[in-house]
Amino acid sequence: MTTLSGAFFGVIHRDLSIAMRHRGDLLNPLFFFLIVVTLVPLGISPEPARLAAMAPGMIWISALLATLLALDNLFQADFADGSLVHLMLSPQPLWLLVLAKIIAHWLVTGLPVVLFSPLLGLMLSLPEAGFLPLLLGLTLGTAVFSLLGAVGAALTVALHKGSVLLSLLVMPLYVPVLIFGTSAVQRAVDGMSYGGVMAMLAAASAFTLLIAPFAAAGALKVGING
Amino acid sequence: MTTLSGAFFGVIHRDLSIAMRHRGDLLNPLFFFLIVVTLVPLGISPEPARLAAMAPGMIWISALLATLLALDNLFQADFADGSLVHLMLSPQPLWLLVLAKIIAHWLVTGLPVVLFSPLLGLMLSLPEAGFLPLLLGLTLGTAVFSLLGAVGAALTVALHKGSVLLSLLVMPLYVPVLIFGTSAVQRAVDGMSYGGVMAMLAAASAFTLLIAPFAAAGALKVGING
Amino acid sequence: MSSQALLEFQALTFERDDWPLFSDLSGAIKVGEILQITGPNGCGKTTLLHILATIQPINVGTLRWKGSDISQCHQSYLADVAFIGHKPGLKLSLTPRENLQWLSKLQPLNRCTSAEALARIGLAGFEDVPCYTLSAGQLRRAALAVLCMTQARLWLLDEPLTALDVQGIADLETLLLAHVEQGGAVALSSHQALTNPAVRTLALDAMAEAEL
Amino acid sequence: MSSQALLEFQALTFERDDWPLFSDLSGAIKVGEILQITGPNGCGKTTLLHILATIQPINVGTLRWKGSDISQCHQSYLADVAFIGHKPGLKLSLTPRENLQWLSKLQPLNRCTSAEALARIGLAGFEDVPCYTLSAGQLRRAALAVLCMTQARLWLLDEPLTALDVQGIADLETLLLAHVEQGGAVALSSHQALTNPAVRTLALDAMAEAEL
Amino acid sequence: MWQWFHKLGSPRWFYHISGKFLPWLALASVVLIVTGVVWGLAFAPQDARQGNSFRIIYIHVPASFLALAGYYVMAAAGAVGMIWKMKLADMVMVAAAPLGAALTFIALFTGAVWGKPTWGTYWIWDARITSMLVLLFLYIGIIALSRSFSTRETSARACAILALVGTVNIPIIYKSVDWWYTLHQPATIKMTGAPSMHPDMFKPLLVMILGFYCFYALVLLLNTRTEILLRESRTTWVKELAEPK
Ligand code: HEM
Ligand SMILES: Nc1ncnc2c1ncn2[C@@H]1O[C@H](COP(=O)(O)OP(=O)(O)OP(=O)(O)O)[C@@H](O)[C@H]1O
Ligand SMILES: Nc1ncnc2c1ncn2[C@@H]1O[C@H](COP(=O)(O)OP(=O)(O)OP(=O)(O)O)[C@@H](O)[C@H]1O
Ligand SMILES: [Mg+2]
Ligand SMILES: [Mg+2]
Repeated sequence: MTTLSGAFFGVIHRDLSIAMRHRGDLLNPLFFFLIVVTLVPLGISPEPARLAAMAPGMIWISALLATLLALDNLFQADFADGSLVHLMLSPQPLWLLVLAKIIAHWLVTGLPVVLFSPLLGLMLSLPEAGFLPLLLGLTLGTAVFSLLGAVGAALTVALHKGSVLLSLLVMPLYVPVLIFGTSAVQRAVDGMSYGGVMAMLAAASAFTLLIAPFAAAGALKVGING
Repeated sequence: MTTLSGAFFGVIHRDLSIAMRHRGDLLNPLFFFLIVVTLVPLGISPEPARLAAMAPGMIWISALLATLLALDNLFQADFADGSLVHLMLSPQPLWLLVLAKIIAHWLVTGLPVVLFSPLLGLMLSLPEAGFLPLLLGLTLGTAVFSLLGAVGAALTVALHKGSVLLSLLVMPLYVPVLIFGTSAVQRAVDGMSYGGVMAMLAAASAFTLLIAPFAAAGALKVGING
Repeated sequence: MSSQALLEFQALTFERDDWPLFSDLSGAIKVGEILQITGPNGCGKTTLLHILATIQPINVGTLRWKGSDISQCHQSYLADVAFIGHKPGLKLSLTPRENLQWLSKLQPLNRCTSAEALARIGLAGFEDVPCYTLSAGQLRRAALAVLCMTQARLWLLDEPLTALDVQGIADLETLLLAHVEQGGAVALSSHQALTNPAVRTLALDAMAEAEL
Repeated sequence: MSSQALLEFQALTFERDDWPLFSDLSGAIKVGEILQITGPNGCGKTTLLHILATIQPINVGTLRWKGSDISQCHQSYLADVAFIGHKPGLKLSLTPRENLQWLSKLQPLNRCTSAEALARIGLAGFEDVPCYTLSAGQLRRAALAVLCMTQARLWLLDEPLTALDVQGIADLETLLLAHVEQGGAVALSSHQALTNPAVRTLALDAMAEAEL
Repeated sequence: MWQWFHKLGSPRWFYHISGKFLPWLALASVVLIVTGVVWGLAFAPQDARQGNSFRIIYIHVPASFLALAGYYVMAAAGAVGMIWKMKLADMVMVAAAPLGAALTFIALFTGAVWGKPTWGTYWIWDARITSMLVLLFLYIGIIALSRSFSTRETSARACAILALVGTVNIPIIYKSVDWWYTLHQPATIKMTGAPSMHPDMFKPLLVMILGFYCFYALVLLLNTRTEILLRESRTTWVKELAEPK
C-alpha cells in the first residue's frame, strides 16, 4: 500500500526532479528577480541614496512578481498532461499532496530568491541594518506567496487563460504580506524595532499554512471541471 | 485562392475574437498594470513627491511587465493546439502572419496600457508636462516590446518552460526602450526638450518593425521542432 | 443486483447546463467482466467514465462501491481503482521509469517493478529516455504500463486502444483478460471491437445525435 | 518515376541526434492513390509525415513536388497540400464555424461553405458551440471538416481515424475516395485497415523495435 | 573558394587542425599570463591613491575586454552558421557562450571587489557596469536557451537567432546606457582612464591582455572540440578516435 509520507515526499521529489531536468528552471525565477531589480535603476535613478530608499519595496515587489510568474506552472502543467487526475485520484488526502507541490514550488522559486536577496540589497545600496529583516521577512513572505498562489492556481487550472487572470486573483491577497515585509525592513533601516511586524508576518504565514492547502485542494476539485 | 491581405486580417481577426471570447483577457494586462502600480505606493512610499519622482519609471516598468506576462500566450497556445502548424503551412509568407499576430497582441495588451497610462500618471502624481511624452513613448515602446517579445516567444514555443525563460531572453533587449521612454518623460517633467529622445525611440521602433517579423518567423521555424 | 457487482450506478442523470446527456442510466460493473462502453461520438462515454471515477460530480443518481454508497467509502474506492483517461498523465520531461516510480507513491502499484512493467508493455529499451521523445503510441504504452503494476480491482480506461499498433492492442487485451480472470473488472470506452470473450457492451444512446 | 507522381521522396535519411530513424527511404505519392503508412509504434510515421509537410527539415535526401525540387516551389507546394496532424489545430474557444472561417483565410478552402462541410462530417447542430465543449471524436470531425472544403491536391493525415466512431470512419473513407477519384492523392498513417480499394501501403521498418 | 569553405566547415578537419594548435596556444597563454601576473603583482609600482588594491586591474581589465569581444565572437559565429548553414560555426557559438558568461562574471566580480576599497561600496550603477550586467543577462539567456532544446542542431540555430538579435541590440544598449548615465549625472567617482596610467603599470597589463586573448582562444578551441565530439559521436571518425590504438 501507499503511505502518507511516501506520497508526500514522492510528489516533492517528482517536482524537484522535473525542475532539475530543465536545469535552467531552477535558476530562472532568480534571474527574473535580478532583472527586475536591474530595471529599477535604469528606469528610475542610479543614485545610491534614492535607490536605498526604494530598495526594500523594490526587492519585495520583484520577489512577489518572480513567485507569481512561476505560479501558473504549479497545476497547469499537471492538468495539461493529465497527471493532475492521478494526484486527485490518489487515496492519500489531496491537501497533503497539494502541500507537497507547494513546498516543491517554494524550494524552486522562493528559496533561491531568499538566498540571493542580500546580493540585491547590496546592489540597491540597502543599509546594513536592513539585511536581517529582509532575509527573515522574505523567507516567511515567499512561503505565503506560494501558499496563497496555489489557491489561485488551482481555481484557474482548467481555464486556458494564461497567467494574467491568476495574477489578478492573487495579487490583492499578497498586499498585506508586502506591507508587513517592507515595513519590517524599513523600520530596521530607520533604527526602530521590527519585532512586532515580523511577528505579524509570522502569524500570517502560520495561518496561511493552516488553511491554504485545504483551500487549494477544494479549489482543485472545483477547478478541474472548468 | 487566399490573398495576402485576407490572411493578414484573418489572423488579426481570429486573435482578437479569441481575446473577446474570454472577455476578461482584454482587461487582464490592464489590471495587472494597475495592480503593479498600486503595489508601489504600498511597498515604497505613499508620499506624492516621492511617487512623482518614481512615476515615469514605475509606469514604464509595469507596462513592460504587463506585456511580458501576456507574451507567452502569443505562440504557445497556438502550438499546444496544433493551429501553429496551419499558420506555418499557409502559402502566405510566414513573417506577414507573424506580424498579424504581433499586431493583435499589441492591440490586446499594449494599446489598453497606453490608453490608461494617463490615469496611472494621475494616481502617481506625475506632473502635467509628463503626460504627452508618456503617451507617445508608451505607444512606440509597447510596440517594440511586442515585436521583440515575439522573437523570444517564437524561440521558446515548444519548450514547455513557462514564461520565465522567455522573460530572461527578452528583458535585456527591452533595456534601451525603457531608458529612452523614461528619460523622455523625465526630461519633459524637468522642462527640457524631449524631441531627440522620442526620435530615437521612434527610430528604434521603426528598425525593430523591420527586422522583428522576419526574425520571429525564422525563430518559429526553428522553435517548433523543440 | 448480483453480489458480484463491484461498482453499481443507479439512475444516473447527467446534464450540462440545459443539455441532458443521459438520464436514468443504471448498470453495474461486475467481477470478471470487461464492460465496453460504446456509442457514437459525443454520446457521453468520457463523461460517464469521469463520473465513475468521481472526477465529475453527478447531478442525480447514486454510485455504490461493493454495496455501499461511494461517499461513505471514497478513500478505499480510490485505493482500488485505476483510471487512465484521454491524456496520458505522464510528465513529459521525466522518463517512463521515473513516471511509474512517482505514480507508485500515489497508488498501490507493486505487482511488479517498473522495468518489468515497461518490458511487458513493449517499451524495453525506452525506460530511461525522456517521455517527450516518445511517439504517440509509445507514450500510450507508457501510460498503460501502470496497469501491469496496479493492484486496483477496477480499471477505468478511456479509449485505451488509441494510437496503439496491432501488437500493442494484442498486449493490452492479454493484460485485460488476465486481470478479469483474477477477479478484477474493467470498464473501457472504445470504438474498436475487442476480441475478448469477457466483453459485455453498454451502448449509450446517442441523444446528442438523435436530437439532430 | 511515373509521370503521375505528385510528391516524390528520394533517399530520405532521418536521424535524431544519434538515433537513425530511417535511412535511404524512397517512394512517391501518385495521383489517385491513398498511401497508407503503416508500421509499429515509434517507427517514424509521424516524423515522415512531418517531413513530407516540410515541418521537419530533412537531414539527407530530396523531396520533389510535381517533378521539381521542393525548395524551388515551396509556396505553390504549400498552396496545394492539406496537413492534419495528431493535434486538431482548432482554437478551442472558437466555434467550429469560426475555426473554419479563419483557416480559409490561410488555405484555399472554398469547395463549399463551412456549414456544408460541418454537416457532411456529421457536426450539424454543433456549428456554433465553442470547441472546448466538443467530445474527442467531435473535435476530430471538426478538424477533418477542412478536407471537405480544401482544394489542395495532396492530403497528409496523421492517424485521422483516432477517436472517430464507426460512422465517422465511413464518412471519412467516402471523402478520401471522392478525393482520389478526382485526381487527388492522400498519404495517411493509421493502425487500422482501410476498406478503400485505392489504398497502397508503405510499411516502415521498425528500426527502433528491431534493435531491442 | 567553396572548396576551402566547405573544408573549414567540416568538423572533422577542424578537429584535426585545431589539435595541432592546441599545445602552442597553451604554451603561449601560460607564459604570457605567468609573466603578466608576476610582473603586475610583484614588480609594477604601487598606485599613488589606491595602494596595492589597484593590482586587481590585471585581471579585471583583460576579463572585461574579452567578455565584450566574446559576445561578438559568439554572434559572428552564429551569423555564419545561420547564413551559410555551417555546422562548425554553430558549434563555436555554443562553445563561446559559457566562456563569455564566465568572463563577464569575473569582470563583474573583480570590479565589485575592487569597488569596496576604492568607492566604499561593492556596487554602483555606473554606465559601464550596468551594460556589463545586461551583457551577463544576454549570455545567460543564450545559455539557458541552448540547454532547453532536445536536439543540438535546433538548439544551435535558435541560439544563433537570439545572438543575432542581441548583436543588433548591443550597440544600442551600450549607447543608451551611456547616455542614461550622463543624463542622471550622479555625483560619483569616475573610473581611472587607461591613458593616464603609468607606463610601468600599463606594460604588464598589456601582457595580461594578450595572455587572456590566448587563453580565451585556447578554451574556446577546447570547448568547440568537446562540442564536435558530442555532436559527431556516431560518425565513424569519432568512433575511431575513441578506440584505443
Ligand atoms: C562591478 C564593477 C565593475 C565592472 C562591471 C566594471 C567593468 C569594466 C569594463 C566593462 C571595463 C572595460 C571597458 C572597455 O572595454 O572599454 C572596465 C575597465 C576598467 N575598469 Fe572597471 N568595472 C567595475 C569596477 C571597477 C572599479 C571599482 C575600478 C577602479 C576604481 C575599475 C577600473 C577600471 C579600469 C582602470 C579599467 C580599464 C581602463 C579603461 O578602459 O577605462 N573598474 N571595467
Ligand atoms: N523530439 C524527439 N526527440 C527524440 N526522439 C524523438 C522525438 N520525437 C520522436 N522521437 C522518436 O522518434 C521515433 C519515431 O517517432 P514517430 O512519432 O515518428 O513514430 P510513429 O511512427 O508516428 O509512432 P506512433 O505509431 O506511435 O504514432 C520514436 O522512436 C520516438 O522515440
Ligand atoms: N465542458 C463541456 N461543456 C459542455 N458540453 C460538453 C463539455 N464536455 C463535453 N460536452 C458535451 O458532452 C457530450 C459528451 O461528451 P463526451 O466527451 O462524454 O463524449 P464521448 O462519448 O466520450 O465522445 P467521443 O466518442 O467523441 O470521445 C458531447 O456532446 C459534448 O459536446
Ligand atoms: Mg471520449
Ligand atoms: Mg505517430
